[in-house]
Amino acid sequence: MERKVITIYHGPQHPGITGNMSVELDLMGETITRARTHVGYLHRGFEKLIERRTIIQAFTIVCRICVPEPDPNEANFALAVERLAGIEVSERASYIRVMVLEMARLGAQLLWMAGQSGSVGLGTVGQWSIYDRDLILDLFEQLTGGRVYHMYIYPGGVRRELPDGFLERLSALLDYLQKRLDAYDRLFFDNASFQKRAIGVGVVRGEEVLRRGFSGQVLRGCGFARDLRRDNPYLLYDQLEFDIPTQSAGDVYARALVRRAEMRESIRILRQVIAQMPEEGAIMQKLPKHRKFTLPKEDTYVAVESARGEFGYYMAGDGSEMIRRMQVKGPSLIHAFSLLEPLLVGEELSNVALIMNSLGICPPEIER
Amino acid sequence: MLLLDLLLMLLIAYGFGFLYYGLYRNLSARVHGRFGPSLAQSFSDSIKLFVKEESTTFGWMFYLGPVIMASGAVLNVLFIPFLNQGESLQGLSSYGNLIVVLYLMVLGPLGNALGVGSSGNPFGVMGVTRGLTRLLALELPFYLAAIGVMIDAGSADFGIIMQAQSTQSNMFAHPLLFAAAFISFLGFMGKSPFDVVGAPQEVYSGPATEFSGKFLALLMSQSAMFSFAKLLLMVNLFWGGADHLGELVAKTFVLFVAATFIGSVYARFSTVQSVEFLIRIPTLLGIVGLALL
Amino acid sequence: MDEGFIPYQQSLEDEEQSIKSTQSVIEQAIAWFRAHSMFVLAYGTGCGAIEMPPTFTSRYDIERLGVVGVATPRQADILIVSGYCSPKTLKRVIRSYEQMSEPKYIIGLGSCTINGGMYWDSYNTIKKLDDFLPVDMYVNGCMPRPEALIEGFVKLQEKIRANSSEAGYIQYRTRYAHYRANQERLFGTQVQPRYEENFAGMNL
Amino acid sequence: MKFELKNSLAPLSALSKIFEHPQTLCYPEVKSETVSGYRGFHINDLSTCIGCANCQDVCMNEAIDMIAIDKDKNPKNNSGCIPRIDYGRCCWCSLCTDVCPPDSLKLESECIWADDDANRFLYQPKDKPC
Repeated sequence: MERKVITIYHGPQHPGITGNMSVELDLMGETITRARTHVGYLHRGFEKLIERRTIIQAFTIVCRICVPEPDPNEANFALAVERLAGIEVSERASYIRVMVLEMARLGAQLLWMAGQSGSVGLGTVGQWSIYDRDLILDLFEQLTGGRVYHMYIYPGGVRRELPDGFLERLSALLDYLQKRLDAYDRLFFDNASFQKRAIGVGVVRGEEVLRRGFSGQVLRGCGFARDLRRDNPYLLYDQLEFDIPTQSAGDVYARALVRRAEMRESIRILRQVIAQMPEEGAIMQKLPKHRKFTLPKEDTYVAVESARGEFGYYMAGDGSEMIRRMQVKGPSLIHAFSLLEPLLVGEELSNVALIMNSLGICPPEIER
Repeated sequence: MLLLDLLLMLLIAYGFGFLYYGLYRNLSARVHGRFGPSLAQSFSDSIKLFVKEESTTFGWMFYLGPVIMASGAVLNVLFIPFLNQGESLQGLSSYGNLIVVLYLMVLGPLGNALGVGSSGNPFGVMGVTRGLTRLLALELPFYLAAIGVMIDAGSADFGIIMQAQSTQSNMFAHPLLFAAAFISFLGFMGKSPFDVVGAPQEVYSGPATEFSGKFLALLMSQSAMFSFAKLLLMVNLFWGGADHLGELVAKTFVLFVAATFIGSVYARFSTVQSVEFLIRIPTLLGIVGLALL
Repeated sequence: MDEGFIPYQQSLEDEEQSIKSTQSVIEQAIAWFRAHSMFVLAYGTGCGAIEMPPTFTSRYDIERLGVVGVATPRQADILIVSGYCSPKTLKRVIRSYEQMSEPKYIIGLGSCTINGGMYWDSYNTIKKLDDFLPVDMYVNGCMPRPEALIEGFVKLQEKIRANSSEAGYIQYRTRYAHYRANQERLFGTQVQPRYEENFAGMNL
Repeated sequence: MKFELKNSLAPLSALSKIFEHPQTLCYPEVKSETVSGYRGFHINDLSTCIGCANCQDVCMNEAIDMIAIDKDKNPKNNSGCIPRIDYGRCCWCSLCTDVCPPDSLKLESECIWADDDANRFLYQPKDKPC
């Protein structure tokens, strides 16, 4: 008997999609026979806009490339400009940068937890974890003056001195979060109903992941301990102690467990940063004036480990005050096309949101 | 006199249904750590929906769906006695029995399937398919429990079933049957982990996807009344009914709070998983419970 | 020269008083219920989507005001356009708006909906949302804080209760030719069916 | 997968939350305390503004226009113009305040504004000394 195939669009306006994108699904009953990712809903032409702005002006726009976790973009941009222009950053500024990056990572993981639990209808976790993320954003507000877009990590250092008593407040928040993580374990990660949904779903095979350029939790969920903070250290990560958690199953649940362990590692790194932060030191290098700041005719590639995988910038200067070319490589592009499309085939419709969230697909960075 | 009684029953079911829905929103908000809306929020919602313009048309079959659902809920309320003694609030229970009520419980979802099918929305159809699949799995343990209760009381009549529990309620006399019925009751109430029908992350609002305005208000009213009917049914079958209105409110409230809290801490099963779960665990409990009778 | 935002709050309140006196009691009651029960379709067109979760969850809990999110346009009263729109998104936004039943309102979240925001010189975003759809309330900021979004809802409540003919959905019916012309200019030949057909039989 | 009773019952511990007081900030009734250094609306100290248009030059969104004012409050203001900000463009990056030579342009912590008319978002910074 021939069964009818219906085609539906999962998104862009859909509660189960991770942002403004859509997945075209061919369904036979509730089983997916073909999946195609559609993007283009968010394209703003960042890379072109950056070519029209001076270096200082372009700095404000890069954080908009990834909304849930803007700071890796700022760090990437600053690192690339510093490498091209030959600027050295003070140790204190580097520590502050590591602190900002790890706080942002923690916030992004909490936001991911809300999405992942929402995709299986466990709204309570999301209500709690978004609250806890807000506490991190409150600290960002005091430090940088911005809630979501911090525009804080700047070529040459960071823009503001730490407010009085900031490290104590951060330390208190870490104690609180440490306790909350146990509550999340009970309600979410160890919840039998979540395990029932997540184990054995969206399995990525171990052999292909390295060949196809996946990164982040997809790799670490398959048992590969790859992390740019360890493999290609930037800032001060080679002086800090942390583990790279891995799981071997490669399914949605393995990726969730990797993230659970990463949250604890972030707290561990932040505690070290608080202990080792130098008391004195400049936070900002002397930079040329706005229109005099030029880049030499060279190019470079820098990459940092974001909460979802490798985030890389290619940057080329041409001796002028503008950036000649900038290319952004986020983890979501590869995950949303070459991984998601084959992964969805054969799954049920119920698991689409589950798998998309576990891959950490973030549309704004797919299309810039 | 009977007419007045019936009207009163409907009014109580409607009022308490909405109050409980408001309480549900409030209590789950407390679990989330927030205040939640005011108790009267659902009333405001339904009044607003009743005065909203209606612009979609899919033919009269589409509009028939909510109407059949609402009539199913109304009949359900009328055939279940509110109190276990006295003359008032007995409704039509002397003309029907448990079997009629169990039959009427299926009417709503079937009517919904009729209406949603004519809208042609794939998500609506998918939601209805999920609903009917789940319904089949839900009914098996619930029927087992109901049969057990009927065998125990020797009758399908609500009055006799409640009389039989005057010394010890069925919940303690037959805990396995109660467990089976309670798990499928969670499913009937549309609570997690069995809320696969209208899962927003999967099929938008499921069967309600195409309904707006007055028909959405009708759907909301019927689901409020229907959940009160289900609470009543559980109280009558397993907790020996209620002597007066205060006891009724207390008993339904406890049951309702239990369902709300369980719903807010478990993840949603997929269709296959919930059918598998319902066929396996509560059905097994029901069969063992029947065997122990 | 007035400093800060032009102080017009007083004039708005006076106007509201005068409108209220012309409304009957039933109209006022209906407007009150509409203002206190708002079903929201939160379309995450851009960055603004990131501040929606805190607004709707336990930190700011907008459900206190009777605002609740729904999944489909059919059931929604309010459409939140959260940030810049590329033409491809705008098509879907217009489609969603036209599927909503009246009365319906739009909240434009963030500077991008007001005058282009950061992407004022981008080749792939629209600059003023008001050219294509009637926006009822703009919320200022890049990112707007959750408090700002709540402020937008509170002001929109006042506007709904005033029940004036300035409301966006009435504008969209009466000035449809204007909006349609702008849409056609942007989308070229790939336009959607005319909205007028939906309310052809209605009394305008 | 083996069934574990502990993992099925542990989630119920989350219900202890109902005994805690809700953590919500009730915004319209209760305003959260302002954070010093938050990047909100602009303020401009007219007694020190020199009308140099550095802020206009650095703004990548062209959100700042220099407009003429009737009576010049600062005798050193050679251009006779002061900045006006278009909040339909501004991204609150505070580059304009960084490049301000006399430090007259600042950001205050007030940042909430909603309006139904797009034309009202042209903002004349309040004259507040910083």
